[in-house]
Amino acid sequence: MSVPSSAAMPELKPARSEGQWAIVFRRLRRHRVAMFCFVVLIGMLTISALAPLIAPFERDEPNLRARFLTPMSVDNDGNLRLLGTDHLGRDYFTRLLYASRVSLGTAFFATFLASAIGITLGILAGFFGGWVDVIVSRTLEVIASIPTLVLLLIVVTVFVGREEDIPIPRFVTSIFAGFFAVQTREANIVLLVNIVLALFGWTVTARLMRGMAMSVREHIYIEAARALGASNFRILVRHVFPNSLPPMIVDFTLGVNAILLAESALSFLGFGIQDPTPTWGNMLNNAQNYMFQHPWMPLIPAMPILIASLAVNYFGDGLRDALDPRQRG
Amino acid sequence: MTTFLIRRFVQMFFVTVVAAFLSFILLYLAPGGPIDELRGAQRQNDGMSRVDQTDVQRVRERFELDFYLPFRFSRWLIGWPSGPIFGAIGADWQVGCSIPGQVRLVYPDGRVEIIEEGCEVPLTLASIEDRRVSNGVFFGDFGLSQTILRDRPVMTLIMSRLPYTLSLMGTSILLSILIAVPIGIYSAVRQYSRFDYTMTTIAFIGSSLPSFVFGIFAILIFSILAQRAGLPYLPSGNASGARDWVMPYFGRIEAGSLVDRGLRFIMPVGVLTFINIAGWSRFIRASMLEVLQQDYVRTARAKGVKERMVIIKHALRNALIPFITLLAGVLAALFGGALITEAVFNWPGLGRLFIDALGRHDYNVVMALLFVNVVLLMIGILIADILYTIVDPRIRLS
Amino acid sequence: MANVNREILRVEGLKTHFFTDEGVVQAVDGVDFVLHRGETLGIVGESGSGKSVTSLSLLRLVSRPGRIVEGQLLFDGVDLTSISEEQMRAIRGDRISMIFQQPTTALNPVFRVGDQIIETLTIHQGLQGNEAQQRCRELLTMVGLPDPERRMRQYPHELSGGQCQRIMIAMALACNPELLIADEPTTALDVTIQAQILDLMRALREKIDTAIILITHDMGVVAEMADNVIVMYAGQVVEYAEVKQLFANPLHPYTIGLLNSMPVLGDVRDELAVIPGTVPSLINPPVGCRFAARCDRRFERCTETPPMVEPEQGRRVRCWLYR
Amino acid sequence: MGLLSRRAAAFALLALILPILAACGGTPPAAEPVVRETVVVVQTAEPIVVTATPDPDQVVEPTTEGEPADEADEPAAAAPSGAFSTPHPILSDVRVRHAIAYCSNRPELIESVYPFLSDEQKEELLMDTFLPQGHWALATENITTYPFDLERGQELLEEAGWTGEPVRSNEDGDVLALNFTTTNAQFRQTWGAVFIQQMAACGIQVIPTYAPGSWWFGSTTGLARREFELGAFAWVGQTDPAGRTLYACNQIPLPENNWEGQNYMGWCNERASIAITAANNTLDRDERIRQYAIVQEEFTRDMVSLPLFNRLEAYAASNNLVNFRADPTEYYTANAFEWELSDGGDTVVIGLTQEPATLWTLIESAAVQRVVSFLLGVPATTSYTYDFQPFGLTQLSTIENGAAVNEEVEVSEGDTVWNTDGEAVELAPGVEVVTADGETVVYESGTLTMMQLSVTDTWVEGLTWEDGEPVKQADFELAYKIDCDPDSGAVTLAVCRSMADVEFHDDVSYTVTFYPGVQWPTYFSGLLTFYPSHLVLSDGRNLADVPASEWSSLPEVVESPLSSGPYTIESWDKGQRMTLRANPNYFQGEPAVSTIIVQFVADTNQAVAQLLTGEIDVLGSETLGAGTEVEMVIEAGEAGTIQAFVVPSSTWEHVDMNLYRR
Repeated sequence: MSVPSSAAMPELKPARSEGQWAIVFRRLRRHRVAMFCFVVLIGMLTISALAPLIAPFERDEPNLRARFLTPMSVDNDGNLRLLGTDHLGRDYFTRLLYASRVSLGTAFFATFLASAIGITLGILAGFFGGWVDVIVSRTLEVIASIPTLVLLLIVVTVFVGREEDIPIPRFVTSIFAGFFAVQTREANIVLLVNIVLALFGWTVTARLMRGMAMSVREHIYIEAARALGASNFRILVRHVFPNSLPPMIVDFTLGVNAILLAESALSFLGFGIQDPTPTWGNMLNNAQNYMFQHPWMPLIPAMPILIASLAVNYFGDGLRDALDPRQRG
Repeated sequence: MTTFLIRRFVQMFFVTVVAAFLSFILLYLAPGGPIDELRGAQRQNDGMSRVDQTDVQRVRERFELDFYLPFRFSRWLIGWPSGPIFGAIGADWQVGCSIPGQVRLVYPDGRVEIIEEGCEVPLTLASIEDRRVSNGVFFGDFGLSQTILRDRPVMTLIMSRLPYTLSLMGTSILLSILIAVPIGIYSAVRQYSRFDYTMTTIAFIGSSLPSFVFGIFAILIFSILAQRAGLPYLPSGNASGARDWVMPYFGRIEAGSLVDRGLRFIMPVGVLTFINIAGWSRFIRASMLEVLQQDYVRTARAKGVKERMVIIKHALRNALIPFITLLAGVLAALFGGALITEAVFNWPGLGRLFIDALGRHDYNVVMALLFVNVVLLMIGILIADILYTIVDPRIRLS
Repeated sequence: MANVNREILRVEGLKTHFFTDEGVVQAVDGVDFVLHRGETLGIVGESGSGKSVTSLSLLRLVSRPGRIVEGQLLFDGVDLTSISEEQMRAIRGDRISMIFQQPTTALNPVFRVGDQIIETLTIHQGLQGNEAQQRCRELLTMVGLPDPERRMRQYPHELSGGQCQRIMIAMALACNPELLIADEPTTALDVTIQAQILDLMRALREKIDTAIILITHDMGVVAEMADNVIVMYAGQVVEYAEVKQLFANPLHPYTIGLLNSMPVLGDVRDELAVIPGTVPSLINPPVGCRFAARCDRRFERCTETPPMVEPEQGRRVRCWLYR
Repeated sequence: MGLLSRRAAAFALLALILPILAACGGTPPAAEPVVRETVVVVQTAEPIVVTATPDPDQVVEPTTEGEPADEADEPAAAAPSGAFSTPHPILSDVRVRHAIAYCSNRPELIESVYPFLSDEQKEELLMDTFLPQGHWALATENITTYPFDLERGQELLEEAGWTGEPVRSNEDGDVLALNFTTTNAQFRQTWGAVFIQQMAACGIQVIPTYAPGSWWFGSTTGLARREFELGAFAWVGQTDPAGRTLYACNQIPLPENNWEGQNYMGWCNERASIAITAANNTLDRDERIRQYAIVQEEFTRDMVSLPLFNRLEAYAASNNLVNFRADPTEYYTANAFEWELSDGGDTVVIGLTQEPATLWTLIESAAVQRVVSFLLGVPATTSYTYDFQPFGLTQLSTIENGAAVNEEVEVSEGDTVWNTDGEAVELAPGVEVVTADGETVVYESGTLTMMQLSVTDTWVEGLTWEDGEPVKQADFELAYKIDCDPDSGAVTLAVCRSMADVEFHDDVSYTVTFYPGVQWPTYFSGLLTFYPSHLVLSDGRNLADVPASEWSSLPEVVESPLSSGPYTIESWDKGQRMTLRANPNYFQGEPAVSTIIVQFVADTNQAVAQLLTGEIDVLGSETLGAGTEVEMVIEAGEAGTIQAFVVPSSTWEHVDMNLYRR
């Protein structure tokens, strides 16, 4: 006795001719702050990708006669030091460029890895339930019950210095070295830190995904799909995963932020990726040793961390708004 | 309810033991440690302090390194094995190795290598009868500190730091809640207002830099630079002054007085609160936004409920439900302290103790702190679950 | 018009727009009607036609970014658009109350239903304690909930959808409102419960002399309940008629379409006749007749904006066909 | 539930085991037939000399100057058996090592870490051998020096067959690239970066690894396993040069000897090896100087370890503190009883990075503990400026002044002697000892002539405890009893075990007679100490009656010990500070500064901040370190905010070159 209408849609939703993603993109495009931040992020990624081309100096080239130069000063050879120099007279601007590659690369790669682990385990746990769920959930609880920083500390102490013993295929290391613009030898430890961060960063994603998968499982169309003879795997890939994607994307942006910070915190405690491989975190940590004499120093590496992190946060925020089905317009 | 509690306790028990065992293994796996330190001390020695096998053995004994790991763990956990069972059974059962055996491997190509393998002198139940052993963590005995406060009970050590961590964390958590909740609410109610944008930016900045950055900049600005400028300044660290000091315009401040302690409290609490507010206000805001869109809020308005009451009574109560999950960790945080902030401000709390213990291989102290942390976290989660059922009638413990 | 002096609500030129990033959504774009005491007015239309926004506008509950941009809402001679928020609040729940579509979500999950009813009584009538409890029990009994004592102590999730809707009705009627707005009160319920709720509402209408605005997309409900009907399409009123007239002789092609899509008992058609197309975007509504694109009787004139005409006494339609 | 949890545990364990397996090295050794022999465990941490000493003929450093080494081309042929027998393809060539030495500009390295020093000051830090400038055993003749000489270095490399730009390579196309391993301390990273640049200027590619100290100095990792090509670290120089375990042939860590020894380079120069052993087997200072000269001559010629420079140490004290004394080989609190405050103040606050674990000196040797213990006790001697001065003793108990006697004694089978492993054993066939004429022999039968040392320490009169009780003979007896009891928790008992007899004469003196063969180089610096035998514990027991095993947990011993030093413990707020008051009964008179507060500040930045804001008066080198803070302290000193003391420390940086590959 009712008029067939698009009852499930909110009142003012305009024509549904657009796909859901198109709507999201349209909304996101109009979110000015988010778009600005997106542009900033892309800009940072581009610059970091082009680091070797842009960098005015050698990454590790010290100049003992040009130490602690303040930004915009000119060194004894008449070269402009855009952002000054560090305690060895290495060019801050150059190192920041290379560092952005490692830091951003790590942030994105480790988060990606963590998300992959978290999504897989979360889906498996939520979808199959039973003993799979128990294993995943308990592992999660155990990992989550020990403070992350502590775990990281212990694990990094165990492995750093032995990274050559870790059986990572050479080609992986080479790819990494290329990706992060570091020497192959340095790539080992970068990769290690990435893996460690990922191994302890998946719990939130997994928990979220587990919940999503459970609710999606209950959803009617899964039943329908199963009735049509779809295999478990097919259901997972075709239904559960896409439906859980939007919150995952938001979670991803949060993860990127968290890893950026975790990397710096590790460096602060003297672990993590080591000089001379520059990262924003270890540059910041080095700089803070000199802050009483040169208070501007920690600001230089802190800025990109702040900017990248703000951009990621704002972008994630905008994305969340855009993905929110209740959001009007 | 009872079944739930029983099941939960069993679960908590297993998670706690597994987590403890895992940390235990990791801890002993970490490089460094007493034997390394001993050998380090021996480096380039003058002969008089030379360390020989019996010295090594004594250190191994003191740190219980001569036990096999599972026994070491069970001694820590329940104080067993502490000798032959009922004084007689299993006197020759091997639970460890006093002196590891050495095996010389001769390879066909003539290479020779000596490796440690097997056991030269086994550690039997009978031989550990005289050893000092704690009653086991399970019975509330955390044993003795090994390096931080050598041979004194870990409990003494923890109790000496606990008040500082509790006051620091308690105050900052309380302040954070008191500030973050209204900010979150107001941001949500006035979504996209100038206030909201400002708060969002501040919150993002708070979560965009590692905490030590705020700490060192606070010290730089409020202590060093302020003092250099002759302005009233905040002491850079410690929980109380070692002696009286003079603050410009205010005069003499007595060491250990309330004013002294209060001034030293400001920066660490401020930094921690700032960071907490950053995260929590966003959380409350998101949760509140979600709730404000709910039908029952509209119903409340349609009933003629005052807007203030709509927010405070109808929306907030619902918005705070997910916040409970966040607060589940508070109990553990209260105890665990803030690792980095305590270190930066030289706050004599448990967080700093933890880092110190980790660095100096005081396994008993590290494990005690980790263990209590895990237990408190579990309790926190349990309380949160129970709290849920109180706050949200839809949830039942089953 | 016999009951001129019994007029309770006069809506004139109501326009409620939503100011979104994408543009101004003209959700309600010129709605006029008059409502008398004791009268039941049905508002029908598809989703997105603006009927719910109209009802929320009456209570000034349109949330940002929407706002009433034009028009008068004369309630008992007072223009609701010009009074203060505090005055408006005093009217809500007291003289005008509302029932929502999803009874289960419209009740606050963390409070006992009794308390939620009593809250209304406390706000508007100052009832407290036993007095309020007593009144609450009466209300629950009135809406046909047995064992009111127990119900009062229950939480919404412990009740079925129908029971929740009864609670909602009890809450809405707590202060004997002069106007009751029911926004799809039965949509979320299953069919047997729907009938019960409608019966209840009918019974209560007899009992307390209140005007009702019944918003629904269900023509059956309208037929059963309403005295007069407004058909809305794309933010505008396209037809106004007495209910019998409307069913007997619908004028606007959209109304005709709506009626055709209504299943008839005993009819075993696989599919109902569906009006092709969708409601147009309200950001840039089409020039001329807004229904033109979907109308099977459109002609050149439809590109011009049709005025409201009154082809018969008490009957209005917005269509060039009746010019 | 139980079952499921077991599964969870198994899963967790699996997750844990995987990385462990990974850490243990991916590739297990090929499954070759291996002969297993069980080795008798040697009771010392010294190398297994008899069974595992590499044959000198095979392992002796194969090259001398002017004789090019071609092992790089045919390593297999020249390889003796055993691990680390493959000469390093690059570093085994002495010309390359010399080139590295010539290519390194050490003043520039110093400049990188201590830019504020004048050229003369930098000169003072430079080291040419393994002894610092001014050390009594430093050789000046016959040693090879390596001033910075880029051309010379490049010539040597060309000569050795390494050519090309920018990175040299040899005929086979092998690149002249070396791994450089050190700790991640910023100080090392700083000069490391410059070192890498200097090598690059010579065409040597140096690839750095900055590992955590826990790995680099771990007992089974890094340095101890010789996992490096070029490795940088520091030794702490001492008044006694020692050095046998660093440079003797039998001190090369190898898998064959269970990695004993500290000759990480694998340097076996027979002449040097004999000389260093001899130098450490005599108490005659002239003879020692002679032997050390030989070692230094060979050491610098072979250039297996490039000495760089002494570090700087900084101390800071507030302006009003008078008589603060900073010294490379003595703690700054050693003269705390002489401190005064020029502005009439009464309190000095000392900042310490760490809290002492205990105040019982016997069981703890950390620097922070020593800093505090100087305030609470009377040391027998002080060790300012690389030498010893009597303090609690009336004089150094040397052979020269007759306080000690080193006599030849005849020993025969059954006598207890001190063997070369540092054990007191009964003389029996097979025991290896050093005879009176300095030769190492394996005893077979008959009698041997060995040196026997006996030392009489005489303490000053008038030592009293804080409660006014004078120090007496029973106090020394108690200290001897406790300190030499294995249950006390003492780190090492080597000295105790070497004592054949102790005779107490009166309240201030005693004679210690060692076993034949014991020749401690620092025998004269006081052998025993004293404990308050009159102390009654809170539980009513007498301290003298408490067994040694309980001492480490007695608050009266470890937390608030009875002081005989210039200060007494008033309170100890765990984790925060210790408050000490001047001791009126101190034998040198009551100190001028009435209160010393020891404040524990873990974080260096925080410590510096407290120094700058005037919360802390004194920061020692253990807090200020050798790195970035030194400059800060100097600047503050120049600005007049504080008194800055910068002294060359006894710690010296060097680069070891591993001559062999595994």
